[in-house]
Amino acid sequence: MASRVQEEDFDVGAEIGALTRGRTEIGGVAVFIGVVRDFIEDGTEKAPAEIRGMTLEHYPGMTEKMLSRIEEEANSRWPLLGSLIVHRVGRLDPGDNIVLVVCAAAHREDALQACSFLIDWLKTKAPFWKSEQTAQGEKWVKAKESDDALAARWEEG
Amino acid sequence: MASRVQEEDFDVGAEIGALTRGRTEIGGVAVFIGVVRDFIEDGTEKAPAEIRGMTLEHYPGMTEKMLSRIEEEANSRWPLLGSLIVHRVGRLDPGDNIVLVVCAAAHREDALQACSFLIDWLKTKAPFWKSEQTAQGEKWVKAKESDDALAARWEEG
Amino acid sequence: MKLLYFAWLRTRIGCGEEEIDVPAEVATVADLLRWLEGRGDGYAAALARPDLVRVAVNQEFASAETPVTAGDEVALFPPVTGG
Amino acid sequence: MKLLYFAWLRTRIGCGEEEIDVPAEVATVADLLRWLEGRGDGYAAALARPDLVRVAVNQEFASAETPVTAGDEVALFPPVTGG
Repeated sequence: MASRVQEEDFDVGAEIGALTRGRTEIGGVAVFIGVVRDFIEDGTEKAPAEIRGMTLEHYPGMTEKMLSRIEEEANSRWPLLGSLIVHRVGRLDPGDNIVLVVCAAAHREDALQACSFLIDWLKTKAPFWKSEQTAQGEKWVKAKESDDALAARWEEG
Repeated sequence: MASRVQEEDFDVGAEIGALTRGRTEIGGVAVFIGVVRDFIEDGTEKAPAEIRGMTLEHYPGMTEKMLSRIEEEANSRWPLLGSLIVHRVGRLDPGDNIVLVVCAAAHREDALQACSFLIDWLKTKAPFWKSEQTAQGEKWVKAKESDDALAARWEEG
Repeated sequence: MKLLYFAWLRTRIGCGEEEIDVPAEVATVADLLRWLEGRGDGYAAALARPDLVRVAVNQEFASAETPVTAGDEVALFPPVTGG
Repeated sequence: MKLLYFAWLRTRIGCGEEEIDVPAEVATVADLLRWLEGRGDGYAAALARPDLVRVAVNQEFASAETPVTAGDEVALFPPVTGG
């Protein structure tokens, strides 16, 4: 179990390898990689605006705490044999990696569900904010209701 | 869209990179890697038996056809911007990679769902058979009802 | 007819592939399985649990009623266990 | 009290972090937001849409009723958009 916030890019193959190497009790590894898209998909815009770059701000201290807590929650819900969250901050270009989530388990369904859960919760509970650079200038990204709906799937009760 | 059957190992990072590099319309990439576990989890066994290795047999010709068809089905159900299935055959050791599924989409939920669908269908519709080597000798793996149940989630009607 | 056997059907029958002249009265997958069972102990052992035998005709999953003809490629195998 | 502002709350208020002596009658998050709104145009603009303002007290998500005291770290920010 590990989570990191960093400016540098991450190497997906190396991160997965470090988590799984020599761990022969692992049967399945689920991975999600979030990437900077080059268009805004704001429901209110007529045509998608071209994104030239993005800046990710976060709340140092609270971010790390929330990532650990979300990861603990995933590990309490599914029998994971390994998990990792890496989230980048700072200036990013289209095509750049933003976030990496890796979950390893004996059974594929546990790994896949935990991975899906982690990215949904991270999107609504971890203090990161994106601002996008377009030809019209810089603009803070609005939170999406669809993200709340996806995260709510995992609420108990 | 691509699927391959091969004896050689695959490089997860390189495969993901080849699928996504320069594709700035991609927002999320979901990946599943199946790995050889070192114990048998046959519900009828008292204690898990140690697996020393595994041999994967397949039906050349039909396998490739089924993989393409499953991948086409995923692409028809979700708006994917890229997909890949790589399945190994032949002799494998504990910890070795068996299968790689990669799905890229503008939105994370499409990528994650398509990835989950592909691995579920592949497990029940693609002609591969595993035999496991243990101290007690070689034994063909039995199909799991739980795999049928997972695949059935995606049936329509 | 080209017959292919995989996994434990292959090991019980003792070969992976054979060309057989099948009698004219073998018109469906069900007919073929019945006829094969009579070909010897290996076949009988391999086909003893019909619920565990899957069939593909010309590389498409088939049912008991699927027709078979002389030029077909027919494969017999257990439920798949890849992935 | 240590106050932190993120994203557009930071840009509207014009700073990311400040130490403020808050009057004794400010006992909850709701009190604090009301009091901050009166501190100037930047604050009023930042806090004009209370439905878009989230608060954390000592790095834990807080509600309007959450108590605040002089030694606390209180952060104001919009709904999160990472991942």
